[in-house]
Amino acid sequence: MPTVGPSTLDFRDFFFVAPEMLLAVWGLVVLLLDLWLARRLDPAARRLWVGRVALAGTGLAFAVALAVGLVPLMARAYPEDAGSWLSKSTLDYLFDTDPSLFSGTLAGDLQVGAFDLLYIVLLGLIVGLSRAWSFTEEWGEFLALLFWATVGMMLLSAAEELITLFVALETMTICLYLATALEKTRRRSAEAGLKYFIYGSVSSALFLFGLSYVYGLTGTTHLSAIRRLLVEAQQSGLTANAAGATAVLLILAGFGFKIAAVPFHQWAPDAYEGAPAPAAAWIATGSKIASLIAFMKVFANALEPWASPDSNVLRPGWIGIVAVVAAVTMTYGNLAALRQRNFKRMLAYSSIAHGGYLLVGVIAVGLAADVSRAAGAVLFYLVVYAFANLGAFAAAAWLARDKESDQIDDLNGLGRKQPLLAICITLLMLSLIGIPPLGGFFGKLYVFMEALDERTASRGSISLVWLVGLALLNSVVSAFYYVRVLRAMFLREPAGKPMAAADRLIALPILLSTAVVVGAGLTPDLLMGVMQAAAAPMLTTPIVVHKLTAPTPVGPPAPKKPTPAFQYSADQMKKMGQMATGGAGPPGGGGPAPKAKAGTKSATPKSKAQAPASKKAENRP
Amino acid sequence: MIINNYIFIGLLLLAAIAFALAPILVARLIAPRKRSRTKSEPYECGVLTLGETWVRFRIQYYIFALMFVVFDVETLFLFPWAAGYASLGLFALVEMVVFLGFLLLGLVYAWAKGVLRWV
Amino acid sequence: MTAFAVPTSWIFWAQEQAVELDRGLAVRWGLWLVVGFLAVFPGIVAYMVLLERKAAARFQDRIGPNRVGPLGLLQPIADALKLLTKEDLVPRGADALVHLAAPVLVIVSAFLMLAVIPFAVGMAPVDLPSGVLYLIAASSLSPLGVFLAGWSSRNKYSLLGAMRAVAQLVSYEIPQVLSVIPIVLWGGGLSLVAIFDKQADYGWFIASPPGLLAFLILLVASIAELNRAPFDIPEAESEIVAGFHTEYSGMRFSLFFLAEYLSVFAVGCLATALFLGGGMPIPFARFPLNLLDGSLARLVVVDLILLAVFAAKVFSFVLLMIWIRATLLRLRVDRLMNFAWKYLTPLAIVNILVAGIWYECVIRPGALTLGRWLGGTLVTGPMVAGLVWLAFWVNRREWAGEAAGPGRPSLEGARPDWETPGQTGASPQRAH
Amino acid sequence: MARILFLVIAGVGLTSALSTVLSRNLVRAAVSLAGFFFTVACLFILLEAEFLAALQVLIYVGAVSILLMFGIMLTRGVQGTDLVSGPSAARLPGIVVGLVVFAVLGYAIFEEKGLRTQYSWGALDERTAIARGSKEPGSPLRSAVNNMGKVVGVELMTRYVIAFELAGLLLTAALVGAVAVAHREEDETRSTGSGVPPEKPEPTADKPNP
Amino acid sequence: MGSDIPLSWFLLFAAATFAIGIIGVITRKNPIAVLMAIEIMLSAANVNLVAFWRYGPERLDSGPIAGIVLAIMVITVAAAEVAVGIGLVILCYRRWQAADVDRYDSMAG
Repeated sequence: MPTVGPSTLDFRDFFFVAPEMLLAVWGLVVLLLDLWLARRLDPAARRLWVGRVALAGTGLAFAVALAVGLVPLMARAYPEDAGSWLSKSTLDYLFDTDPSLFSGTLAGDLQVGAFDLLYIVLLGLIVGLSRAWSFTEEWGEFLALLFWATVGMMLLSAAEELITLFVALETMTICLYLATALEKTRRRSAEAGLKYFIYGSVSSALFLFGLSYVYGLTGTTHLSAIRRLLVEAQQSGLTANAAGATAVLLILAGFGFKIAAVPFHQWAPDAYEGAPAPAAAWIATGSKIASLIAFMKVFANALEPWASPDSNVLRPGWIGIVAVVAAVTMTYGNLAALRQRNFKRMLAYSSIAHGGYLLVGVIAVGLAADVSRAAGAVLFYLVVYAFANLGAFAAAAWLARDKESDQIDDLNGLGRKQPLLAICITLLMLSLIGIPPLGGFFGKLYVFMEALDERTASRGSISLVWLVGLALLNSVVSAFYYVRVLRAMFLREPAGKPMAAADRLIALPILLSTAVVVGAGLTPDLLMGVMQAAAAPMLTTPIVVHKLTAPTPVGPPAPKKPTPAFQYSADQMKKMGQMATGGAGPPGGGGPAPKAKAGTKSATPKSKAQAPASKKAENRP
Repeated sequence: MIINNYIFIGLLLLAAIAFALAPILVARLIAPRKRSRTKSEPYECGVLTLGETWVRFRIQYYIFALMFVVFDVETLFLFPWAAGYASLGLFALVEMVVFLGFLLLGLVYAWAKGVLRWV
Repeated sequence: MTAFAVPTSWIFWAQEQAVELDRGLAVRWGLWLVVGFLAVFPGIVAYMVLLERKAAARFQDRIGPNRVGPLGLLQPIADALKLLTKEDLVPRGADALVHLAAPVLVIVSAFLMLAVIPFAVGMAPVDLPSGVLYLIAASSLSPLGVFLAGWSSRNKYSLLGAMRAVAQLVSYEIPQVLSVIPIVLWGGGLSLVAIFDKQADYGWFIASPPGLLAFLILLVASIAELNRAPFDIPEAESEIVAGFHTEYSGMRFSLFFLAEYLSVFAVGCLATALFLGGGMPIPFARFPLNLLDGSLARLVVVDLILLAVFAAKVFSFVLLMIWIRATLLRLRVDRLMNFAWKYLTPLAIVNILVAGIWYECVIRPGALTLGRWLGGTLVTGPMVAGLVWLAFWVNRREWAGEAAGPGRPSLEGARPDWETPGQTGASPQRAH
Repeated sequence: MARILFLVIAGVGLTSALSTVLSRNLVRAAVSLAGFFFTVACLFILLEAEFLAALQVLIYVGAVSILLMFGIMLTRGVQGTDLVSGPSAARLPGIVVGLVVFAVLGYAIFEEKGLRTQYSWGALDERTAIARGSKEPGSPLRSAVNNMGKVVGVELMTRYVIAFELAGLLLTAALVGAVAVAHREEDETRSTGSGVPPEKPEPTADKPNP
Repeated sequence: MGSDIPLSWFLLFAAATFAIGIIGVITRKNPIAVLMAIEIMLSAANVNLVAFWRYGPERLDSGPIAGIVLAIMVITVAAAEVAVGIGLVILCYRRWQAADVDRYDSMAG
């Protein structure tokens, strides 16, 4: 019997989406405030005020994201006194460590909560950074587009279903196209925007065509359902499928563009250089994190049966192609970065190279026996990479503000003038290379260890040793262009216009990023533990169709955005129930995916460490 | 079947095209046809055409076309909502308030920005 | 899915939803196509032209055409013959194919709109499950035709006229579409026959505050969509030569003329079918429909009544259009565009939400009772009034005539809305 | 009979797509693009998705082609001829890549080992039949085909509500961003038209509105 | 009514249109022409989705109409993309006085 869509939805799911809703609404607030102030204040005062309101918005969103994260944890930790406060069904609802929201289209697990916080922190830093100097007149629009791009990123990394994933991807990229082109006083910003747009649209068309073939093969758009159908097909001995191969290639093209993997990277250098520094920072960090998480979800969760070589969809499975792309991306990124004079273009090629390293991590996830550890390693690497890149772009912004140019040589003599910030930038550069005491090293260490893990290698017939070797070689090569920045800062004499003192707005991102990078270096297992716990539920969210559950008012403090709590009269509920059966055809046939972890859904919360392992074993065929 | 209805629409389309072309063909037969250079000049109220017809237009044409596309796509979501509202509860109205709120504020933005003026 | 599928299927008007392409359906379609679309409707439209000229004359206290035939009744035929014998010019360098395709596209758009209107029980030419959306899609083809007409005649002024005409058509198509949405909401579906049945149960949709506002928005937007009366900037005589059909002469020009009147008729049918309970004489009564008991004679009688009432409503709608054309002045171009985006579109959007509230008050609880209707009116009436007042209040500065706000340029120094090469803008001309 | 109809529509569609890609004059390319969108709408009707067909005509033929033509007018002037881009160097590789892609996709469609155990796409000749004319609510597919507007409305509001609200946000962002990008501040520094190709008259100075 | 149209015919039409779109994207230099080619590619994907919705088995994990909802989202995204694309092209045209991609070469390397 086909599963009938819920004729109504469970309003508590909006509780988990509160940060996104707040950011979307706050984007409008900033936009209209900027227009209102445009007639009253001169541009500089207007920029500071609107910037302050935007920062307040990110602070609020941080608080809401924290609340969304903590309320389920506290309910699980103290079920007794929470019980007095929340209704029984709400308690059950909150105990689900891997809730599938809106009938399977979104995930609400720890990974989504953790990365929502990460996006909001990064957004706060970038908004602070963009207050440093006036690079555009459309000030409110620029901030609003950054806010809406963040909403797109948060929903992209939480999407468990191809339709929501596609719309979130497009929201994010369209906001970033426009943010790139807003620096209208410079010609290259318009050119960067148009090139980014054309490449982006072509690759989203390829991506969509791949999605249509996946929909054709499996008939559904939910990632878990696709996985279940592919596993069924594989068990019935049917593996090789040319349509599956073309779908994999086309989807890889779409994601390849977002991660700036080699065949689709031409836009990255121009976009990073042309875009205003804060927009370039958000493209380099936020867009890459969200795209990579979605990449992992689609390839390591939905298309996982086609991953390993024995699936011979195309001889080595998608692992083979991604391995080749990773190798070429790494080497091209590093070699091209060697001859860059422009700081932002160098950062662009370095982010392409880091895209290559991350793809190695995704291969490890595809092949790994213990998926949560491998995925945790990739998430760890992403967090450290994001903060390191953000600090680097803050330095680029500082350069653009004071010296109106992006050349690396303009950093000359920074060591003498601003020793503290120069040291921080050095630490960031060293972390990007992967020098031991810093977070970057541990990121690469975990990822490459996962790739070399003997169980992974044995499971797939291709050994990843050559790939890890190439990655290490690339890390060494990358040292040369990062060091050039250090040489400019410390060994060169300051030339031309001296760099003005970096005020709080530019210093904060650099200092905070250095703190995170150094902290991740000193206590890697703390961050790795969190990331591994976050990664556990990431790849297994089942489809749960919420039947009409009595939406009694939710006990815990309603977050800033009041979720619409409706009281239904008894007969109205009966009528809707009757309409649900009548209106949308008989109740569904195939039934929602068997809950992968029926075991854990019990009144008493099991300890988290034990639950994922058992769940993972069930899923692995 | 659904397609039956649309066969009629197809026939109607052909009939409409025939209805439009028939008089033109008839006019071609019985109307006088005296070709001459001056008659086929583009009509310029008697003034000879100044330079090639090269003219660039102001930006408000693009902005009005853009507003039209965005609000036309908005109706794309309004029609299914309106059609299916009977079997949905009051929550559908709240969702539509949020959706229309966003787009209305987009219109307010364009209005306050001053781009809606046909200067 | 008409509620009155009459069992005897051989009746020409009988409506079988999904019938194989057999003889009955083929004959029915043939009748509709030949009699309906190629004879009756053009006849109605031809005599509408005459009606317009007569009525406009009456408003200006003169008689209007009465030379040809008794009381001028043969005037349309005379016009047709004259146009047939006029020379049909195509300017040099024009894109011949597109130049011909533009008027055809506009005519086709008007014809397609009539294919789905339920004139009476079972008398809808074809009942599409997504009828309203088909109507809106058909009416959205005409701006494309207008633009192609302007561009293909390779004439600077006609292109400029076409761009302005399309900008106006496009701006007024949004309120027109948005004002139809409350009807779909209350009709519970997109099929016009379902809407007809719903209006039989719940009374005419115009008899509700949001319905009334929606009807007025549709009326104003349709007048602008047809380039008539206060909104006929593109065809105004004093405007840029003759707008987008400068280079059209003879029969091609008359096609545009014919298409305009055909769309007036089509919009009249649309408004009657959606708002005025098409064919139902008394707003809240089911009068002719309760006579139906399946026998053919009853059906014919009921259909005749419905057709007569439908024709009367369309006739009054067209008269209203003619009346407006004869009395109102032409709006300045920026006032015209402002009116679309700053009055009609916001009103139409918020009206949809008020319509949702009306649905919850009146239609959701079940059958229509006076108490529910009054309750709905009391709830939504002040809302609608408040909305209209708010729309005018927000634009109050414009009414006061002075430049709106310090930062904005007043309209005196306005530029011509194009820059020809070499013109350094020395003499700022008045905006026209 | 349906097959003949399909072949006619597909033929017209492919020729108009080709003429969009190859024709020199941009406005004629836009006209054939509008024709292509209309043929795609007819294909949707053949697939009994007539709600989508009406939307396709309304949005693509009604709005997108008008916007494209305005875009052409705003950047090319009256003729709309593609003055600048002569026969581009990348013409041959482009056609080769296109043919390769078509060959790969063709093979993928007709490859006999379909994913679903019993048939692949190539062998699928009959569409899942929906009982004709019967009134009682049959399978969801039939209710989806018969009154698609209603079913899409219910699905959009319940299952895909996040995609729906996000689409609203996407439209607002596109509107706000495009207006911000296209809006010209009065005191904006005017870029001098350097390196303007000869066949155009001397660059017209961008006069900011007063 | 003649036998039904086989699914593969629709898929072939979509594949051919997709290929034409790719040819258009690669060979045309004018950004608006590239934009039109991208619209052709997106419409090809739409035809695919609706064909799979109609011919596919009634596998309903994602509701009876997932293909159509995705097609509607594609129409929305395509319209938003054209709106943004034309805006960017006009901005570039105003900045560069020429509207074709090869001439924009201010950023080298």
